[in-house]
Amino acid sequence: MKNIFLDGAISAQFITEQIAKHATKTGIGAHNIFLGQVRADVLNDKVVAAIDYTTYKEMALEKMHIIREAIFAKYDLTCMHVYHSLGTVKVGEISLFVFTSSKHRRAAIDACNEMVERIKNELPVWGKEIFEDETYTWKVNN
Amino acid sequence: MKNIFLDGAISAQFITEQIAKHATKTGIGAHNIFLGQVRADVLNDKVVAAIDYTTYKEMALEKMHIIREAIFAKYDLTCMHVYHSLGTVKVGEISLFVFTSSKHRRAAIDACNEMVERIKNELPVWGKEIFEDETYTWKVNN
Amino acid sequence: MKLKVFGQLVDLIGSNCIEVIDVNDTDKLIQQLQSKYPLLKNSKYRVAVNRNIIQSNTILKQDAEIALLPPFSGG
Amino acid sequence: MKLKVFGQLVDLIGSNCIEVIDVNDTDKLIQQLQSKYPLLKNSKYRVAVNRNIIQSNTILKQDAEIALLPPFSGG
Repeated sequence: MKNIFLDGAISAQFITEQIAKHATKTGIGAHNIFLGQVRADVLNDKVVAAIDYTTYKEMALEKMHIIREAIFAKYDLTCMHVYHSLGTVKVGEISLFVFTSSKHRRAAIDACNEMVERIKNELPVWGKEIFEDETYTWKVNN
Repeated sequence: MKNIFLDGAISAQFITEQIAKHATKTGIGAHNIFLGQVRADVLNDKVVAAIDYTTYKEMALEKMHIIREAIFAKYDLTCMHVYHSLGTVKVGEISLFVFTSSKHRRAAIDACNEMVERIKNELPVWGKEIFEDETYTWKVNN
Repeated sequence: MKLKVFGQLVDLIGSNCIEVIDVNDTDKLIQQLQSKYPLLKNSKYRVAVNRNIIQSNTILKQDAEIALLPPFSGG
Repeated sequence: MKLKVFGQLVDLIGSNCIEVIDVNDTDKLIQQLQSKYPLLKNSKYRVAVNRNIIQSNTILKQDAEIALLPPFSGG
Protein backbone atom coordinates (compact mmCIF):
# COMPACT_ATOMS: atom_id res chain seq x y z
CA MET A 1 0.00 0.00 0.00
CA LYS A 2 1.47 3.31 -1.09
CA ASN A 3 2.12 5.74 1.77
CA ILE A 4 0.76 9.28 1.45
CA PHE A 5 1.79 10.56 4.87
CA LEU A 6 4.75 12.81 5.54
CA ASP A 7 6.04 13.83 8.95
CA GLY A 8 5.45 17.57 9.45
CA ALA A 9 4.93 20.28 6.85
CA ILE A 10 5.29 19.77 3.08
CA SER A 11 8.08 22.04 1.84
CA ALA A 12 7.98 24.18 -1.30
CA GLN A 13 11.21 22.40 -2.25
CA PHE A 14 9.49 19.00 -2.11
CA ILE A 15 6.69 20.32 -4.34
CA THR A 16 9.23 21.61 -6.88
CA GLU A 17 11.00 18.28 -7.01
CA GLN A 18 7.70 16.56 -7.75
CA ILE A 19 6.94 19.02 -10.56
CA ALA A 20 10.46 18.79 -12.02
CA LYS A 21 10.26 14.97 -12.14
CA HIS A 22 7.44 15.20 -14.67
CA ALA A 23 9.47 17.02 -17.34
CA THR A 24 10.46 13.65 -18.80
CA LYS A 25 6.80 12.60 -19.22
CA THR A 26 6.34 14.32 -22.56
CA GLY A 27 2.77 13.11 -23.07
CA ILE A 28 1.64 15.44 -20.27
CA GLY A 29 0.04 18.74 -21.30
CA ALA A 30 -1.49 19.87 -18.00
CA HIS A 31 -0.78 19.64 -14.29
CA ASN A 32 -3.15 20.69 -11.55
CA ILE A 33 -1.98 21.16 -7.99
CA PHE A 34 -3.96 21.76 -4.84
CA LEU A 35 -2.18 22.86 -1.67
CA GLY A 36 -3.81 23.09 1.74
CA GLN A 37 -2.14 25.67 3.97
CA VAL A 38 -2.66 26.05 7.73
CA ARG A 39 -4.62 29.23 8.42
CA ALA A 40 -4.30 31.57 11.41
CA ASP A 41 -8.01 31.27 12.19
CA VAL A 42 -9.39 33.18 15.15
CA LEU A 43 -11.77 31.25 17.42
CA ASN A 44 -13.13 32.96 20.55
CA ASP A 45 -10.38 35.59 20.35
CA LYS A 46 -7.63 32.98 20.21
CA VAL A 47 -5.40 32.60 17.16
CA VAL A 48 -4.51 29.20 15.69
CA ALA A 49 -0.72 28.70 15.67
CA ALA A 50 -0.52 25.16 14.27
CA ILE A 51 -2.50 22.04 13.46
CA ASP A 52 -1.51 18.65 14.83
CA TYR A 53 -2.65 15.89 12.46
CA THR A 54 -3.29 12.26 13.41
CA THR A 55 -4.68 9.41 11.34
CA TYR A 56 -5.92 5.85 11.46
CA LYS A 57 -3.15 4.96 9.08
CA GLU A 58 -4.06 1.42 8.01
CA MET A 59 -7.62 2.47 7.18
CA ALA A 60 -6.54 5.74 5.53
CA LEU A 61 -4.12 3.97 3.18
CA GLU A 62 -6.68 1.33 2.23
CA LYS A 63 -9.26 4.05 1.59
CA MET A 64 -6.74 6.07 -0.40
CA HIS A 65 -6.00 3.05 -2.57
CA ILE A 66 -9.70 2.67 -3.37
CA ILE A 67 -10.19 6.37 -4.12
CA ARG A 68 -7.11 6.41 -6.34
CA GLU A 69 -8.38 3.44 -8.36
CA ALA A 70 -11.79 5.08 -8.77
CA ILE A 71 -10.30 8.37 -9.95
CA PHE A 72 -7.96 6.67 -12.44
CA ALA A 73 -10.96 4.73 -13.79
CA LYS A 74 -13.02 7.92 -14.15
CA TYR A 75 -10.47 10.37 -15.61
CA ASP A 76 -7.86 10.01 -18.33
CA LEU A 77 -4.89 10.78 -16.08
CA THR A 78 -1.19 10.27 -16.70
CA CYS A 79 -0.39 10.38 -13.00
CA MET A 80 -1.58 11.47 -9.59
CA HIS A 81 0.32 12.07 -6.35
CA VAL A 82 -1.11 12.81 -2.92
CA TYR A 83 0.75 13.79 0.25
CA HIS A 84 -0.74 14.64 3.64
CA SER A 85 1.12 15.81 6.71
CA LEU A 86 1.02 14.11 10.09
CA GLY A 87 2.11 15.76 13.33
CA THR A 88 2.56 19.48 13.75
CA VAL A 89 2.16 21.89 10.82
CA LYS A 90 2.50 25.57 11.65
CA VAL A 91 0.44 28.43 10.29
CA GLY A 92 1.54 29.33 6.75
CA GLU A 93 2.90 25.83 6.11
CA ILE A 94 1.47 23.28 3.66
CA SER A 95 -0.32 20.16 4.99
CA LEU A 96 -1.94 18.73 1.84
CA PHE A 97 -0.51 18.37 -1.67
CA VAL A 98 -2.58 16.87 -4.48
CA PHE A 99 -0.94 16.74 -7.90
CA THR A 100 -2.63 15.43 -11.06
CA SER A 101 -1.30 15.33 -14.62
CA SER A 102 -2.96 14.53 -17.92
CA LYS A 103 -2.71 15.01 -21.67
CA HIS A 104 -5.58 17.53 -21.81
CA ARG A 105 -6.39 19.92 -18.98
CA ARG A 106 -9.95 18.86 -18.13
CA ALA A 107 -8.90 15.49 -16.67
CA ALA A 108 -6.18 16.92 -14.42
CA ILE A 109 -8.40 19.75 -13.15
CA ASP A 110 -11.49 17.63 -12.48
CA ALA A 111 -9.56 14.73 -10.94
CA CYS A 112 -7.66 17.06 -8.60
CA ASN A 113 -10.87 18.72 -7.50
CA GLU A 114 -12.59 15.39 -6.83
CA MET A 115 -9.56 14.02 -5.01
CA VAL A 116 -9.45 17.00 -2.63
CA GLU A 117 -13.16 16.61 -1.81
CA ARG A 118 -12.79 12.88 -1.20
CA ILE A 119 -9.72 13.37 1.01
CA LYS A 120 -11.59 15.89 3.16
CA ASN A 121 -14.71 13.71 3.41
CA GLU A 122 -13.45 10.15 3.41
CA LEU A 123 -9.94 9.93 4.87
CA PRO A 124 -9.75 9.14 8.59
CA VAL A 125 -7.52 12.08 9.50
CA TRP A 126 -8.06 14.51 12.36
CA GLY A 127 -6.67 17.97 12.90
CA LYS A 128 -6.21 19.48 16.33
CA GLU A 129 -5.99 23.27 16.11
CA ILE A 130 -3.44 24.48 18.62
CA PHE A 131 -3.72 28.09 19.75
CA GLU A 132 -0.87 30.42 20.56
CA ASP A 133 -1.53 29.85 24.31
CA GLU A 134 -1.16 26.06 23.75
CA THR A 135 -4.82 25.26 24.41
CA TYR A 136 -6.53 23.51 21.49
CA THR A 137 -9.77 22.67 19.75
CA TRP A 138 -10.63 19.98 17.20
CA LYS A 139 -10.83 21.14 13.61
CA VAL A 140 -14.18 20.83 11.81
CA ASN A 141 -14.26 20.42 8.00
CA ASN A 142 -17.02 22.17 6.13
CA MET B 1 -0.09 47.32 -16.56
CA LYS B 2 1.26 44.22 -14.83
CA ASN B 3 3.37 42.01 -17.10
CA ILE B 4 2.55 38.29 -17.23
CA PHE B 5 5.07 37.27 -19.88
CA LEU B 6 8.35 35.50 -19.20
CA ASP B 7 11.04 34.82 -21.72
CA GLY B 8 11.29 31.04 -22.29
CA ALA B 9 10.13 28.20 -20.04
CA ILE B 10 8.84 28.66 -16.49
CA SER B 11 11.19 26.79 -14.15
CA ALA B 12 10.15 24.57 -11.24
CA GLN B 13 12.40 26.79 -9.12
CA PHE B 14 10.37 29.88 -10.06
CA ILE B 15 7.15 28.07 -9.13
CA THR B 16 8.60 27.11 -5.73
CA GLU B 17 9.61 30.67 -4.99
CA GLN B 18 6.08 31.83 -5.73
CA ILE B 19 4.62 29.20 -3.41
CA ALA B 20 7.14 29.90 -0.64
CA LYS B 21 6.34 33.64 -0.73
CA HIS B 22 2.79 32.90 0.43
CA ALA B 23 3.79 31.32 3.75
CA THR B 24 3.58 34.75 5.39
CA LYS B 25 -0.03 35.23 4.23
CA THR B 26 -1.58 33.37 7.13
CA GLY B 27 -5.17 34.03 6.09
CA ILE B 28 -4.71 31.65 3.14
CA GLY B 29 -6.08 28.12 3.52
CA ALA B 30 -5.92 26.88 -0.09
CA HIS B 31 -3.78 27.33 -3.17
CA ASN B 32 -4.64 26.04 -6.61
CA ILE B 33 -2.04 25.86 -9.36
CA PHE B 34 -2.44 25.08 -13.04
CA LEU B 35 0.63 24.34 -15.14
CA GLY B 36 0.60 23.97 -18.90
CA GLN B 37 3.41 21.72 -20.16
CA VAL B 38 4.54 21.40 -23.79
CA ARG B 39 3.53 17.99 -25.10
CA ALA B 40 5.39 15.81 -27.62
CA ASP B 41 2.33 15.58 -29.86
CA VAL B 42 2.58 13.56 -33.06
CA LEU B 43 1.09 15.18 -36.17
CA ASN B 44 1.42 13.39 -39.52
CA ASP B 45 4.19 11.18 -38.12
CA LYS B 46 6.22 14.18 -36.95
CA VAL B 47 6.93 14.79 -33.26
CA VAL B 48 6.62 18.24 -31.68
CA ALA B 49 9.94 19.29 -30.11
CA ALA B 50 9.03 22.78 -28.87
CA ILE B 51 6.45 25.55 -29.08
CA ASP B 52 7.41 29.09 -30.02
CA TYR B 53 5.00 31.59 -28.43
CA THR B 54 4.28 35.09 -29.68
CA THR B 55 1.75 37.64 -28.48
CA TYR B 56 0.15 40.98 -29.22
CA LYS B 57 1.56 42.21 -25.95
CA GLU B 58 -0.24 45.54 -25.47
CA MET B 59 -3.62 43.96 -26.13
CA ALA B 60 -2.84 40.83 -24.07
CA LEU B 61 -1.90 42.87 -21.00
CA GLU B 62 -4.99 45.07 -21.27
CA LYS B 63 -7.17 41.98 -21.67
CA MET B 64 -5.42 40.30 -18.74
CA HIS B 65 -6.10 43.33 -16.56
CA ILE B 66 -9.83 43.14 -17.38
CA ILE B 67 -10.01 39.39 -16.77
CA ARG B 68 -8.14 39.74 -13.47
CA GLU B 69 -10.56 42.43 -12.25
CA ALA B 70 -13.56 40.29 -13.24
CA ILE B 71 -12.22 37.24 -11.43
CA PHE B 72 -11.39 39.17 -8.26
CA ALA B 73 -14.93 40.59 -8.32
CA LYS B 74 -16.46 37.13 -8.73
CA TYR B 75 -14.41 35.04 -6.28
CA ASP B 76 -13.23 35.68 -2.73
CA LEU B 77 -9.53 35.42 -3.54
CA THR B 78 -6.53 36.46 -1.47
CA CYS B 79 -4.27 36.58 -4.51
CA MET B 80 -3.77 35.44 -8.07
CA HIS B 81 -0.65 35.23 -10.20
CA VAL B 82 -0.42 34.40 -13.90
CA TYR B 83 2.71 33.80 -15.98
CA HIS B 84 2.88 32.84 -19.66
CA SER B 85 6.02 32.05 -21.65
CA LEU B 86 7.06 33.81 -24.83
CA GLY B 87 9.62 32.43 -27.26
CA THR B 88 10.75 28.83 -27.33
CA VAL B 89 9.54 26.31 -24.75
CA LYS B 90 10.74 22.75 -25.24
CA VAL B 91 8.73 19.57 -24.78
CA GLY B 92 8.41 18.75 -21.06
CA GLU B 93 8.84 22.39 -20.04
CA ILE B 94 6.17 24.63 -18.48
CA SER B 95 4.66 27.48 -20.54
CA LEU B 96 1.69 28.56 -18.37
CA PHE B 97 1.48 29.01 -14.59
CA VAL B 98 -1.77 30.13 -12.94
CA PHE B 99 -1.71 30.38 -9.14
CA THR B 100 -4.74 31.32 -7.02
CA SER B 101 -5.03 31.51 -3.22
CA SER B 102 -8.00 31.95 -0.93
CA LYS B 103 -9.25 31.38 2.60
CA HIS B 104 -11.51 28.48 1.63
CA ARG B 105 -10.71 26.09 -1.20
CA ARG B 106 -13.72 26.65 -3.50
CA ALA B 107 -12.69 30.18 -4.50
CA ALA B 108 -9.09 29.23 -5.36
CA ILE B 109 -10.14 26.15 -7.34
CA ASP B 110 -12.96 27.81 -9.29
CA ALA B 111 -11.03 31.01 -10.01
CA CYS B 112 -8.01 29.07 -11.28
CA ASN B 113 -10.19 26.98 -13.55
CA GLU B 114 -11.96 30.04 -14.99
CA MET B 115 -8.69 31.91 -15.43
CA VAL B 116 -7.18 29.04 -17.46
CA GLU B 117 -10.23 28.90 -19.74
CA ARG B 118 -10.19 32.66 -20.27
CA ILE B 119 -6.45 32.69 -21.01
CA LYS B 120 -6.88 29.98 -23.65
CA ASN B 121 -9.90 31.69 -25.23
CA GLU B 122 -9.29 35.39 -24.83
CA LEU B 123 -5.57 36.17 -24.73
CA PRO B 124 -3.97 37.07 -28.06
CA VAL B 125 -1.16 34.52 -27.87
CA TRP B 126 -0.12 32.13 -30.62
CA GLY B 127 1.87 28.92 -30.41
CA LYS B 128 3.92 27.62 -33.29
CA GLU B 129 4.58 23.90 -32.88
CA ILE B 130 8.08 23.15 -34.05
CA PHE B 131 8.83 19.58 -35.10
CA GLU B 132 12.08 17.70 -34.58
CA ASP B 133 12.95 18.29 -38.27
CA GLU B 134 12.49 22.08 -37.75
CA THR B 135 9.34 22.33 -39.87
CA TYR B 136 6.35 23.73 -38.00
CA THR B 137 2.59 24.03 -37.76
CA TRP B 138 0.36 26.48 -35.89
CA LYS B 139 -1.12 25.20 -32.66
CA VAL B 140 -4.91 24.97 -32.41
CA ASN B 141 -6.59 25.24 -28.99
CA ASN B 142 -9.60 23.04 -28.34
CA MET C 1 -11.06 -7.12 22.05
CA LYS C 2 -9.19 -3.90 21.41
CA LEU C 3 -10.95 -0.73 20.36
CA LYS C 4 -8.94 2.02 18.66
CA VAL C 5 -10.02 5.57 19.48
CA PHE C 6 -9.24 8.69 17.40
CA GLY C 7 -9.46 12.48 17.36
CA GLN C 8 -11.55 14.25 19.99
CA LEU C 9 -12.82 10.89 21.29
CA VAL C 10 -9.35 10.25 22.71
CA ASP C 11 -9.97 13.23 25.02
CA LEU C 12 -13.41 11.93 25.97
CA ILE C 13 -12.38 8.34 26.58
CA GLY C 14 -8.95 9.15 27.95
CA SER C 15 -6.99 6.70 25.78
CA ASN C 16 -6.39 5.90 22.11
CA CYS C 17 -6.91 2.17 22.68
CA ILE C 18 -9.18 0.43 25.20
CA GLU C 19 -10.12 -3.17 25.92
CA VAL C 20 -13.76 -4.16 25.44
CA ILE C 21 -15.20 -7.47 26.62
CA ASP C 22 -18.46 -9.37 26.28
CA VAL C 23 -19.60 -7.72 23.06
CA ASN C 24 -20.45 -9.76 19.98
CA ASP C 25 -21.98 -7.05 17.84
CA THR C 26 -21.58 -3.31 17.33
CA ASP C 27 -24.95 -2.38 18.92
CA LYS C 28 -23.79 -4.02 22.17
CA LEU C 29 -20.43 -2.31 21.84
CA ILE C 30 -22.09 1.09 21.58
CA GLN C 31 -24.40 0.37 24.54
CA GLN C 32 -21.47 -0.66 26.68
CA LEU C 33 -19.39 2.39 25.68
CA GLN C 34 -22.28 4.80 26.24
CA SER C 35 -22.91 3.45 29.72
CA LYS C 36 -19.22 3.70 30.60
CA TYR C 37 -18.71 7.10 28.86
CA PRO C 38 -22.07 8.91 28.99
CA LEU C 39 -20.70 11.94 27.07
CA LEU C 40 -20.44 9.71 23.98
CA LYS C 41 -24.22 10.14 23.56
CA ASN C 42 -23.60 13.79 22.67
CA SER C 43 -20.75 13.01 20.29
CA LYS C 44 -20.80 12.42 16.56
CA TYR C 45 -18.84 9.34 15.56
CA ARG C 46 -18.92 6.29 13.35
CA VAL C 47 -17.72 2.75 14.02
CA ALA C 48 -15.27 1.00 11.70
CA VAL C 49 -14.93 -2.79 11.69
CA ASN C 50 -11.92 -4.12 9.85
CA ARG C 51 -11.26 -0.63 8.45
CA ASN C 52 -14.73 -0.22 6.95
CA ILE C 53 -17.35 2.10 8.35
CA ILE C 54 -20.42 0.08 9.27
CA GLN C 55 -23.91 1.20 8.26
CA SER C 56 -25.88 -1.07 10.60
CA ASN C 57 -25.40 -3.52 13.45
CA THR C 58 -22.48 -5.81 12.64
CA ILE C 59 -21.28 -9.05 14.20
CA LEU C 60 -17.85 -8.76 15.85
CA LYS C 61 -15.53 -11.74 15.50
CA GLN C 62 -12.79 -12.14 18.10
CA ASP C 63 -10.08 -10.89 15.70
CA ALA C 64 -12.07 -7.88 14.47
CA GLU C 65 -10.26 -4.55 14.24
CA ILE C 66 -12.69 -2.05 15.74
CA ALA C 67 -12.36 1.74 15.80
CA LEU C 68 -14.34 4.81 16.89
CA LEU C 69 -14.08 7.63 14.36
CA PRO C 70 -15.22 11.19 15.05
CA PRO C 71 -15.90 13.41 11.99
CA PHE C 72 -12.85 13.61 9.73
CA SER C 73 -10.97 16.87 9.51
CA GLY C 74 -7.95 16.24 7.31
CA GLY C 75 -6.59 18.49 4.62
CA MET D 1 -1.99 53.34 -41.47
CA LYS D 2 -0.08 50.41 -39.97
CA LEU D 3 -1.66 46.98 -39.66
CA LYS D 4 -0.15 44.53 -37.17
CA VAL D 5 -0.26 40.88 -38.22
CA PHE D 6 0.04 37.86 -35.92
CA GLY D 7 0.40 34.08 -35.83
CA GLN D 8 -0.17 32.08 -39.01
CA LEU D 9 -1.25 35.26 -40.86
CA VAL D 10 2.37 36.43 -40.74
CA ASP D 11 3.19 33.47 -42.99
CA LEU D 12 0.29 34.26 -45.32
CA ILE D 13 0.95 38.00 -45.58
CA GLY D 14 4.71 37.75 -45.40
CA SER D 15 5.22 40.36 -42.68
CA ASN D 16 4.13 41.16 -39.13
CA CYS D 17 3.36 44.78 -40.00
CA ILE D 18 2.12 46.24 -43.27
CA GLU D 19 1.04 49.68 -44.46
CA VAL D 20 -2.57 50.10 -45.56
CA ILE D 21 -3.85 53.20 -47.35
CA ASP D 22 -7.21 54.58 -48.47
CA VAL D 23 -9.32 52.68 -45.92
CA ASN D 24 -11.65 54.50 -43.56
CA ASP D 25 -13.53 51.53 -42.13
CA THR D 26 -12.83 47.89 -41.38
CA ASP D 27 -15.06 46.52 -44.16
CA LYS D 28 -12.94 48.40 -46.72
CA LEU D 29 -9.80 47.19 -44.96
CA ILE D 30 -10.89 43.57 -45.29
CA GLN D 31 -11.86 44.03 -48.97
CA GLN D 32 -8.48 45.54 -49.73
CA LEU D 33 -6.59 42.81 -47.87
CA GLN D 34 -8.60 40.01 -49.49
CA SER D 35 -7.93 41.35 -52.96
CA LYS D 36 -4.20 41.64 -52.24
CA TYR D 37 -3.98 38.32 -50.29
CA PRO D 38 -6.71 36.04 -51.73
CA LEU D 39 -5.81 33.21 -49.31
CA LEU D 40 -7.19 35.36 -46.50
CA LYS D 41 -10.69 34.36 -47.62
CA ASN D 42 -9.96 30.83 -46.44
CA SER D 43 -8.50 31.94 -43.12
CA LYS D 44 -10.15 32.42 -39.76
CA TYR D 45 -9.25 35.71 -38.17
CA ARG D 46 -10.69 38.68 -36.30
CA VAL D 47 -9.86 42.37 -36.54
CA ALA D 48 -8.86 44.40 -33.47
CA VAL D 49 -9.11 48.19 -33.46
CA ASN D 50 -7.34 49.91 -30.59
CA ARG D 51 -6.83 46.51 -28.91
CA ASN D 52 -10.51 45.56 -28.97
CA ILE D 53 -11.94 42.91 -31.24
CA ILE D 54 -14.63 44.49 -33.41
CA GLN D 55 -18.01 42.83 -33.91
CA SER D 56 -19.16 44.84 -36.95
CA ASN D 57 -17.90 47.43 -39.42
CA THR D 58 -15.93 50.10 -37.57
CA ILE D 59 -14.69 53.53 -38.60
CA LEU D 60 -10.89 53.80 -38.69
CA LYS D 61 -9.37 57.06 -37.52
CA GLN D 62 -5.89 57.93 -38.75
CA ASP D 63 -4.26 57.04 -35.41
CA ALA D 64 -6.12 53.74 -35.00
CA GLU D 65 -4.10 50.71 -33.93
CA ILE D 66 -5.32 47.90 -36.20
CA ALA D 67 -4.45 44.20 -35.97
CA LEU D 68 -5.33 40.92 -37.67
CA LEU D 69 -5.73 38.09 -35.16
CA PRO D 70 -5.93 34.44 -36.15
CA PRO D 71 -7.48 32.05 -33.55
CA PHE D 72 -5.64 32.24 -30.22
CA SER D 73 -3.55 29.28 -29.14
CA GLY D 74 -1.85 30.29 -25.91
CA GLY D 75 -1.41 28.15 -22.81
